[in-house]
Amino acid sequence: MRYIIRRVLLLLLTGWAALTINFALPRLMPGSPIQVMAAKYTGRLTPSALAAIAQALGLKNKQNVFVQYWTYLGHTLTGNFGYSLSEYPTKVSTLLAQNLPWTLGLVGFATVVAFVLGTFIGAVAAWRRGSLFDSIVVPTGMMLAAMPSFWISTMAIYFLSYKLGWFPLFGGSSSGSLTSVAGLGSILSHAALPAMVLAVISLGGFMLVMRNTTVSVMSDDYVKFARAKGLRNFTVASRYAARNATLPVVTNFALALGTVVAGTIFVEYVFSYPGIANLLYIAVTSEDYPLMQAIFLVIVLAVLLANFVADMLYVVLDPRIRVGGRA
Amino acid sequence: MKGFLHNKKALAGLSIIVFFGLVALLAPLLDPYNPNDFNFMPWLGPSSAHWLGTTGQGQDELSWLLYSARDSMLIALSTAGVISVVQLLFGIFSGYTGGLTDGVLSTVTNVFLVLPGLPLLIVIDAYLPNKGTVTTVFILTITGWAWGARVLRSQAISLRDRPFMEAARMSGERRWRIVLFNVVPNMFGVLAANFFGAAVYAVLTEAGLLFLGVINVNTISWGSMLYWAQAGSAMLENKWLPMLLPGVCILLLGTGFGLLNFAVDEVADPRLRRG
Amino acid sequence: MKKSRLLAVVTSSAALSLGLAAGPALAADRAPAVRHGGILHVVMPWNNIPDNFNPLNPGTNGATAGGTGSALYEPLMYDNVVTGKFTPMLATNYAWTNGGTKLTVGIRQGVRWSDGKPFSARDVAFTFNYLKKYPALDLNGDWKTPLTSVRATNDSTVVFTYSKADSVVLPFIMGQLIVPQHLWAKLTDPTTFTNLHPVGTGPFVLKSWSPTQVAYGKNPNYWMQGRPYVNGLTMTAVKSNQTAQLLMMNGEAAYTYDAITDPVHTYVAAHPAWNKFWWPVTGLNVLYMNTQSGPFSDLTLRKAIAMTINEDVVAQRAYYGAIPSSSGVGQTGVVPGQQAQWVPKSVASMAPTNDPAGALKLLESNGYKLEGGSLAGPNGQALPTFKILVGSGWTDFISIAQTIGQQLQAIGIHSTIDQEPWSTYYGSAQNGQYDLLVCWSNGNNATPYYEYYYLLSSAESAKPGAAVNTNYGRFSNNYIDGLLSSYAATTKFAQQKAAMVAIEKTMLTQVPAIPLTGRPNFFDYSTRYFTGWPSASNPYNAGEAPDAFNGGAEQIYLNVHLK
Amino acid sequence: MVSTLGAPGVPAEAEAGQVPALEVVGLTKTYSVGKVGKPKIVRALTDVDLCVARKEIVGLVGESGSGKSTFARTVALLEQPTSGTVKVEGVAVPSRPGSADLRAHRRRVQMIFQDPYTSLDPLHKIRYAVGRPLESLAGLPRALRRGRMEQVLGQVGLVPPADFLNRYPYQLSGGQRQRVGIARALAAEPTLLLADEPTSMLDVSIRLNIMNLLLDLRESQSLSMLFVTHDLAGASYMSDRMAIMYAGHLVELGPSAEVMGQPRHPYTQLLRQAAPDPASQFGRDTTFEARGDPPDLTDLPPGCPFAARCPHVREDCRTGLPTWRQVAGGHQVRCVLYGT
Repeated sequence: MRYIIRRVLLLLLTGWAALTINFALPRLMPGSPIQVMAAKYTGRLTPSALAAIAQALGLKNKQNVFVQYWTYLGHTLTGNFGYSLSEYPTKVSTLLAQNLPWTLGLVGFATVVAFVLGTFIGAVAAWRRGSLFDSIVVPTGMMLAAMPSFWISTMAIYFLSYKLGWFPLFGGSSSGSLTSVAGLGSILSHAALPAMVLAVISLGGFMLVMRNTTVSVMSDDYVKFARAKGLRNFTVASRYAARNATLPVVTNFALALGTVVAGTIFVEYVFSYPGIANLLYIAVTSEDYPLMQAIFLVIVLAVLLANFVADMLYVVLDPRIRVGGRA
Repeated sequence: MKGFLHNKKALAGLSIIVFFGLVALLAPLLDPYNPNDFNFMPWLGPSSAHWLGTTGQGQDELSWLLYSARDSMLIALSTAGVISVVQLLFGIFSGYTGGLTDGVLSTVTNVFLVLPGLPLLIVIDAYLPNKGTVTTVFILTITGWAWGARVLRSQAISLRDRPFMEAARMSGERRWRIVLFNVVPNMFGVLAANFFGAAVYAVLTEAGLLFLGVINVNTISWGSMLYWAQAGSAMLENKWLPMLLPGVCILLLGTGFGLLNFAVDEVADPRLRRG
Repeated sequence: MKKSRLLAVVTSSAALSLGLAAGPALAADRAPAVRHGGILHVVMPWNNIPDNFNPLNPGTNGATAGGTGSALYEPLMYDNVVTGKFTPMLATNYAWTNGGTKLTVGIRQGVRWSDGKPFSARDVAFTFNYLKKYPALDLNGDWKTPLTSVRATNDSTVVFTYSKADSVVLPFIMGQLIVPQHLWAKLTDPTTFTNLHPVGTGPFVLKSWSPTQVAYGKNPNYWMQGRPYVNGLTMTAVKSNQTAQLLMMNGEAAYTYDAITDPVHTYVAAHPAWNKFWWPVTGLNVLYMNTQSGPFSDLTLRKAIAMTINEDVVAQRAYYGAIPSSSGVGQTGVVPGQQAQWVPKSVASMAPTNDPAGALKLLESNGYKLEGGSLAGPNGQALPTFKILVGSGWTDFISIAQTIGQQLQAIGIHSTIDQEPWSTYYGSAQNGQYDLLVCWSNGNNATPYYEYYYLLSSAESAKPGAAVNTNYGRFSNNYIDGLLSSYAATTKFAQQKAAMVAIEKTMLTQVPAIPLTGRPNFFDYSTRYFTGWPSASNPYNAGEAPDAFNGGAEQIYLNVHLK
Repeated sequence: MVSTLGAPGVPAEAEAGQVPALEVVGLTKTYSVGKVGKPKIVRALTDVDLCVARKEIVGLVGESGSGKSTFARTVALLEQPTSGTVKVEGVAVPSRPGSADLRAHRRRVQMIFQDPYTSLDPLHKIRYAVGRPLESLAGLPRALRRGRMEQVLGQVGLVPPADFLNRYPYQLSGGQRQRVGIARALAAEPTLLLADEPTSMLDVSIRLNIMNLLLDLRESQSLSMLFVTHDLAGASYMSDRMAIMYAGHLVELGPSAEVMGQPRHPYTQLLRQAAPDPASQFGRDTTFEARGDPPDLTDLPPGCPFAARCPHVREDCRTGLPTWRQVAGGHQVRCVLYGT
């Protein structure tokens, strides 16, 4: 119980700190969105147009920073993120609602595939330690983990989409209506390549972590004992070794979410995918504070919650923690 | 150390790093042209004068490719170095010292772990006025130190409770000397593994930032080569070499550092050691 | 904008009266057989298409969601900056009277809003008075000029009254998009109003919207008989330039506005018979130097730099020859399309040539010295390594900076490239925090007046430390200011030209800034399924973007038809 | 020095006016654990008095968690005492020692650690472990250090000493490592050695060797020693006097033969039953048959700490802590069963 309370407190503290950094960062950025806009229109907007835009965006009235902070906290808690500056006057919440499902689908699919495939391959490699299979898996995993996501995306588009024409070149779908059968097919065909790329680049990490934790677990006495007892290899592997090795992999997974987002930015950017990661890149480069803050917040909360769930999972799976605390 | 050299992964990783290290050192001698020379026709195909052809900017591709090893090695080693120092200090102050310091520092790590790194990088970069190597190392450090710091912290905590620390105190050792001669050397294995891990991170992330055009794309590097290939529509010009090769180099260098990371882990953790 | 402008009777311009006489410049009218039908696909590197079709809303996509200003709503007249012609749309004619303080505009009759309600001059007057009420909507700054009132005297006439004559407001008045009074009068907060069910006078009506695609169908009530020829229009947002380009190459879209890299060898080469581009130059890319303080306040150094830079090489590197350089007579800052009319032979003969050796001689005769590959100033101290400021991610500007940097080494000037995010870049430009700056010029128009005004006028400069509007080089010269005033003070072409010629000469002798290359509209099109596009030989518009809000793209929608 | 009843730790020699090697009076050590705002106090040591005379070996015996190691570590100043005084050769240790005080203290008091496998830094050679105290405590000039290192290694039976200087801990056996640990402690020539279960991690066959080595060193180096152990038989083999500790309290103190032959405190009797034959049994781990568990140190009852487990428990045991009672010459016990 003490452990759970400590975790909840930590969750709240980290959440608050992230919120505050989130608030401070854009305000530390140089320049203003108006200058971004002026630059974007490269002389095609007259100075009076810029002045009119600044007024409409509410960028002229400067509030006290503490008042802003207070308002920001209040708005964040109520989910009111205001208007996007780069897509004015679209509401930030509208943009989130439009873009979030795409990323969830893409990342969800890719991560589940990578997780299942990666842990399986990792476990087998650990079990057949030193075999040819293992000696292929480790360097391959290493290479996958060192794969620049933007590069593999670009190459995939060049060869598979552009040269061979197997996949669409860009975007989330080509049909206006997303609910029809054709729309669904279009969504799937558009998601296939970016999802595969994402899965491939996250596969390596899962493979290696699973392999190493399984190898460690297998040197533990109870696994040695189970093997000595003459239990069938498969039984030992699945019942004892794999189950105990999965725990650290799961917690790792929760923390790795933040890294997955980084990979997703590149993939969505290269594929022009209509997801939240690409939106974040756009928000950052166009200094769209409200949008940037909201997406940051969504990601931070997702990672925090995933960590919290993983911590709670630990409590359920590892009784030692319920008694004491972790060092 | 001996075990390390007998480790195949370590040898493979070391060979890759040494190879790129040599290319980096000898680049001025190996380069057929100055990579900053824009005076050739753009988008020439491979020929005897330009083995890999020219860029859309009129530079010799091969010269660029070779010279880029410098940037990546420099960024990888200096970032990994700075990150290691930060992590070490963190490990000592948070893990070894403990107490309130530990509480504060641990919270800081947790915050950095959940903040999305890449966007944070872009935002911080936008804030910094000078866009040099130092800036790049700085922002890579800010967003890259937290992972390994946790590992070093728990290593320091476990060291703190080892009896030889008390034996050292009984021998009349001063605190700083214990830290320097007992704590730090015993963290070295983890530190080395983290160092190589940070190098992989630095190589990949710097290339990614260059590809997005966020940091100075006039650097002669693989990431900027990809940036210019993309910006110059190499794909539509049917020039795939300038897209393929820099990526392969990044991949290889990353794999090299990754293998070293893995090997150090294996040597340092007896449970992962073979046989 | 404190400018004194005197009466300018624009109807005196031969070009304009021609445009009026011809009615809407519908070049395809002469085509023997025009096929109706088909859907025109437009693609743009937008992030999203906002679900908002508010033509008065500033937003950030150039004012409105895709197509709002070109498919749904119309201006009074379309101002073609390439030809200088006005194409009547909702207005049919205009006249300046009362010494240039009264503008009377005739409003087209028989026009209906797409909901069937009749359109009249009252809608026009309503729209302008609405802008007065909500300054945030006044994108053209119409009410920042000496405009005092806008009234509809009857259903077909609107009268604009000015407190003093101002000849240069006409393009802005004519370009204003008009909204229906019967719907907009009810709005409480038009600045955040999301116009989900747009009702306009334009050739199309909204059919469907998604964040990545909008579809438009024909407006059954459209006033121009038989137009548009096409049945509908789609606009697709694809996030990246490269994707837009790919779709154009594959013939999946027929119209985009995109600065394609090396268009001849990529886009055109894919299907030379169909894939075309027309990039009419309407502005400039300029190398700005801070003339207010620092080493560049010395004319000798500015001149030497201008002589050393080879603009032809710069244009080739940055734009692969798709955009003309500003070498030779282009150094006056007059864009190529205007040169025949505004640059006399006497100025053309002064056109400088690229001459690094001469530049070095000039420097040395003025006390500079080249020592060990580095240039030392008259005070004997070596010049510092200059930073060339560009925006990050703008590959053309970065290429320009690279090329200039390399060329300047010939006279011992060393430089690095300072690549900043957009806002920092623009902020530094405005605050004078740069050594050398590659940036655009402002004031694209049919005459060089606005170009010069924004580039050189003291009114657009500022004291050291203060931010300037558009005169990034901070050049300040009473002589130039006088010439600009004299241009506005007269309506006679000869006198206006004399003022421009004097400024052109000053550009060449004082080098307040160095024009590098033209800055065009990046109009790309495909003739695979559709024909009737604007081009250099048929410039019925200036190659505007689909999201332009001056009716430029509308001219395309009205003119293209199936092959 | 007052009467034996008032100061139970004082051996006969001290009464004769000789300054003891170690004199501890009223030593208490508490830790604060648990949540902020609601801390719990763990009483590891409660009011412990103990003296070790010159060249005397005192065995401190108790089960794990009884506070015996804490006592040694507090005397070594690895822990700060909460209250009480510690005097070494009659010199009181400052209550807030500075680093110079600490070094002066460690010059005289050294410690042998329990686990020879973790008490040597695996990355440093033996030379480092034995040499460092010579520099930082003894301040021996560099030229003399090597000779002293070899000398001290020879004293603990690591011969030839020169061979061992350049070895790493992993190249030594457990017994050899413990000898290095003893050499490290001896290097700065202390007068008092605190041996914290120095043999418990070693093979049974080696334990006796190490014990004999310590006994020899007492003679040759004129050392006083506190021998901390949970092994009654081992303690009686080693020590002149034995002190029995339970839950942070000393409960019985006397000459080894007395305590072994006639244990008085019920707890000592319990220990004694678990180790029947002292002659053959030292070295074997002894286990206790006890009714109940050792008390929770955060929640000590007001009376005798052993009351909960004591077969002879009486009503007055639970109300107040029994005073020390003299049962024979130098043999004292803290139990109500024995008359005042």
